[in-house]
Amino acid sequence: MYRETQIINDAATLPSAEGELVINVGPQHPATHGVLHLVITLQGETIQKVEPHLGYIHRSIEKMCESLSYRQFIYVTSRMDYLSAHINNHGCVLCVEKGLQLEIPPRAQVIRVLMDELTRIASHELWWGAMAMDLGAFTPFFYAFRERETINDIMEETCGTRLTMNYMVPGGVMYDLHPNFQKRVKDFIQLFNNKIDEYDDLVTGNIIFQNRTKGVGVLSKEDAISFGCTGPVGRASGVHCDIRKLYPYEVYDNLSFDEIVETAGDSYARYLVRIKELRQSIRIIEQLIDNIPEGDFQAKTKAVLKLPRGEFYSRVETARGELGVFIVSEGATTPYRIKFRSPGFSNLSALDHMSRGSKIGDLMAIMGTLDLVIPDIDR
Amino acid sequence: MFSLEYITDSIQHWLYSTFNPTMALLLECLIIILLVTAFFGVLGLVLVLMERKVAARMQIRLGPNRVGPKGMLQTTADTIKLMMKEGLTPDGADKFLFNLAPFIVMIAAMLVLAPIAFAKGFQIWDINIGVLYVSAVSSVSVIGILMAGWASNNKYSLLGAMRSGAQIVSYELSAGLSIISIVVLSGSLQISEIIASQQTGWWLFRGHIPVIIAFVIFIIAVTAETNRAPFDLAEAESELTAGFHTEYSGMKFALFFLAEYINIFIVCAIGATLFLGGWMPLHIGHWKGFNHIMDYIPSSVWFLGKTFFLIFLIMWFRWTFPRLRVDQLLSLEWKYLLPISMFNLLLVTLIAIMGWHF
Amino acid sequence: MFIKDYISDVYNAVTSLLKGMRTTGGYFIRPKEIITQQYPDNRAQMKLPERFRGEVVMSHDENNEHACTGCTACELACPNATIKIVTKFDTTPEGKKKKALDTFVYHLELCTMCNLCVEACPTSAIKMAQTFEHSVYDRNQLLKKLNNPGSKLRAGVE
Amino acid sequence: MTREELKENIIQYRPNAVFDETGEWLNVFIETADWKSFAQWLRNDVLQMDYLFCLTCIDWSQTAAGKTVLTMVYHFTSTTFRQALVVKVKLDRNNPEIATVSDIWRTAEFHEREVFDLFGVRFLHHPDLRRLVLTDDFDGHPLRKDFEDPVNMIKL
Repeated sequence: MYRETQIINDAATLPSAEGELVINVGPQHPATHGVLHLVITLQGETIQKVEPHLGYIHRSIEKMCESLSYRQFIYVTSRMDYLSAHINNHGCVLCVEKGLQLEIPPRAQVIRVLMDELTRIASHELWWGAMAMDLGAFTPFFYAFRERETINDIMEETCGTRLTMNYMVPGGVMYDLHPNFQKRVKDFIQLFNNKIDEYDDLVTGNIIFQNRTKGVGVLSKEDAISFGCTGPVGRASGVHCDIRKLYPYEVYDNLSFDEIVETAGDSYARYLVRIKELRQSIRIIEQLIDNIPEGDFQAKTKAVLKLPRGEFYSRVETARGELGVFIVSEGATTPYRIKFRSPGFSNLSALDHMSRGSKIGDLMAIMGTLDLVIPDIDR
Repeated sequence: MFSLEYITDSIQHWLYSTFNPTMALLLECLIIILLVTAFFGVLGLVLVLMERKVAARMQIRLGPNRVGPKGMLQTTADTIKLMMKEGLTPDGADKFLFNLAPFIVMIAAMLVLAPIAFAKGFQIWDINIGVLYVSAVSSVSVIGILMAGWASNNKYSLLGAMRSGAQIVSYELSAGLSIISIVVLSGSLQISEIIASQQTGWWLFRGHIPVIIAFVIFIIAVTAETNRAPFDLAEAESELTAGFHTEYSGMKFALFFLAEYINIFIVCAIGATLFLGGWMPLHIGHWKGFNHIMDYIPSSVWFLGKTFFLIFLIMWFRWTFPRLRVDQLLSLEWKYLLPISMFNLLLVTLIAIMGWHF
Repeated sequence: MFIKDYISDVYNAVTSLLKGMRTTGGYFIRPKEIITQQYPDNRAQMKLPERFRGEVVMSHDENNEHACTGCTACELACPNATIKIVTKFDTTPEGKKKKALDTFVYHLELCTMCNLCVEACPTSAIKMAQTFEHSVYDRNQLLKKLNNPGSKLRAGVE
Repeated sequence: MTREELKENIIQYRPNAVFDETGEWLNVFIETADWKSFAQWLRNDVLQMDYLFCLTCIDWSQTAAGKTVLTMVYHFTSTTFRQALVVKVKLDRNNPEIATVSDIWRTAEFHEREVFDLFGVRFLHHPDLRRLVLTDDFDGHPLRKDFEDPVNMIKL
């Protein structure tokens, strides 16, 4: 088996036709935002083939979780998609709660949704800055970080950490909201509404940016479904795949917000979906911030959690798409098998299909708008 | 009116009266070489610092502020660091060309400095084909870039160099055409005469809209020619890591870096000379008093002020715009800039022939 | 018609570029909006929120007494084996032998600040401190003993 | 489409299908030999299961029931009917082989490579079956329950 794979591997990295050039993009490259390794075959500047090589930060989180208890494994999942750590944790606690058939207090549900949406904004902000940097504009990065810092400060005050919060616990959240939380979130909304128009001036309306992204990396609706593309990538191709709308969890079914769907399927559509989602997330936060119900922030749970024998699957919408948590329990205190269906993994698999025939510069635009987070892909 | 002319004249007078003519000429050359080299060093440091400060202000940061007062010595420290670094040469590289390339780029940048008038009567070589010389010599640097890209034996470098070649060759055209429109108006290729022709007003203001269009095209074209963002495809950090100078380190990298900034200075100086009147003070029609006050500002300040304004403009572009794609870069030149500047040249010629300018 | 489209294209392109330049230029002339924090200089004003998780510490009162009974709940809760509790047997005044804390070993280098140990502690003996400057030159310095030498269990804590 | 309709449709196509209805979604057990044709039917016929949202494998070797069993688990849903279906295929742990579905659902290409890498399941006719996350010369399949790596795995 090993010998066979070796031969295939060599054949894949050698130029197969006259005039082809094979370039390694990554694992250390300014545009891959992490340790993604792409082997691209070029004909001049035109891309013939993109072949992702994964595994540079594969930590086998699924294997690690098999030896951690149901309280402990949640913190590890923050390290998968570290930009939407809250939402990853949310998916896990939802799955554990499904197994335990726990009823979550309404206050905890609202807090969870608020945190999810703040995380989504923070994640999209970082994406916006990093994507603009991929396309050669450096300044948006700093503007994006200004708003993101505010969210991080809010998180720091309530959850204790800035990036990998581990704030969700089975049965609710770890602590109650900080007394300043509501005021600071309102301040943030005001700051954000003042600054969001700048984003449009600086990037969205920019003619160079539009030319760089329109018609680049087109993914048709059928292909998007077939490749399992979810989140903004799927929605930009016209697939209705927002888990918050399709399979509402927590309080999402009581909220009014729009599922942003574009039909073009190109990089610009993906960009627009995320920019519009920022405003929808703000809308959700505005609805909830004054209506946080009083009550417990955590349901009563046993000290040692044991899931009944069976299989449990929960789906949540992270900033990048659909995260599935699949727990197989044998009735012990640790999961027998756990599988994370991460959105980035499926989105990345469409990269080759999307970038064939485009230029190197387009590859950066496509990767930028796919919003890849490498630990999410490698797990 | 304060002028450097007296100083340069008196130095020349003293040299020729003390030594024999050959010796005096040699000494003059030596002084100029020293001056130019020192000027290069200082200019590089100042421009890099300026870029970092401008970028920082636009990006709501502070920028360098630790080394020296307000971070003034940051670039000096960086230069010392670069000088002390080991200059690596990759194993598969063509050693001779690899080491030669940064010097070619640097020498090309230095040569263009010759006909630029820094102040009234302060010019190294007032050659009678000054503008032609500038556009001819400035395109030599592309050879250095191609050489660097090829000799590095690195695919990123090669791609960057190829892009750079295509880019400089195409943008030379529209830069040249907009230079020609000023030549048509002033009727001379000599830098000093072009400046003298702007005695009554800068061409930018005298030449109606066509000259403004030519100015805009000139700025775009020279931004592309100096490989600056949004046309920095040859370096294209997020695509080609560092483009043609991926493999360079230490002082050889510093030479590329320095040459980039010197080139910016030169093209902006040319722009200031052609469109904004070089060292000529701002004169407005018949406002005698105003004109008189303007005359009191030294000519070197006028020249440097205009040049640095243009440099700021180019930096402003860099820190605002995303990068173009390589095919868009070429279609911008061939589909938009070149037709517009050709048509524009016709208009300018018409204005010049009919004498419609102010 | 073609000429009109061409000109409007150029016009729209230029205005979109100028809009972007207005944004960055606006920040250039408004240095008040600079958000840089000059970290080591602003240590005095910097105040971290009380929930910030910097490292696990054990609180001792003025009599050098802590509240840790050595029950190892934190050790069990920790996902990374960051905490190791060494217990000893004390003799109470009545002459009975009783398990007590000997050393609370804390590996800061393994800790992910997940707060599970603090949540698990039944006597609130440990808490999170707001320190964050943990870098040291030797990894061994990150191995900490949280209970002070000579400290003992506060009376009344079970 | 309700769960009952879904079940009826499957029974019509394959009367001897084995179901498990304890979980959230309908589970169907399929024989290895039938898998490919069943997958094609799922995708193209009445059910229109065009979205394969999760593909994984479970190693049952630590349970009493399945010393030599690996189970492939496919989670499907249809973007038209929105009814999820779980398909399970039992494999022989010592010689796990199954037909690929990467030609039907493109997302399976990567997911199957991952399963091949971490479980050692061979997908027949897969266009590019190589290790995905581990190096090509890696020995063993880490997500199998008997995988031991004394150097890198720390027992808590």
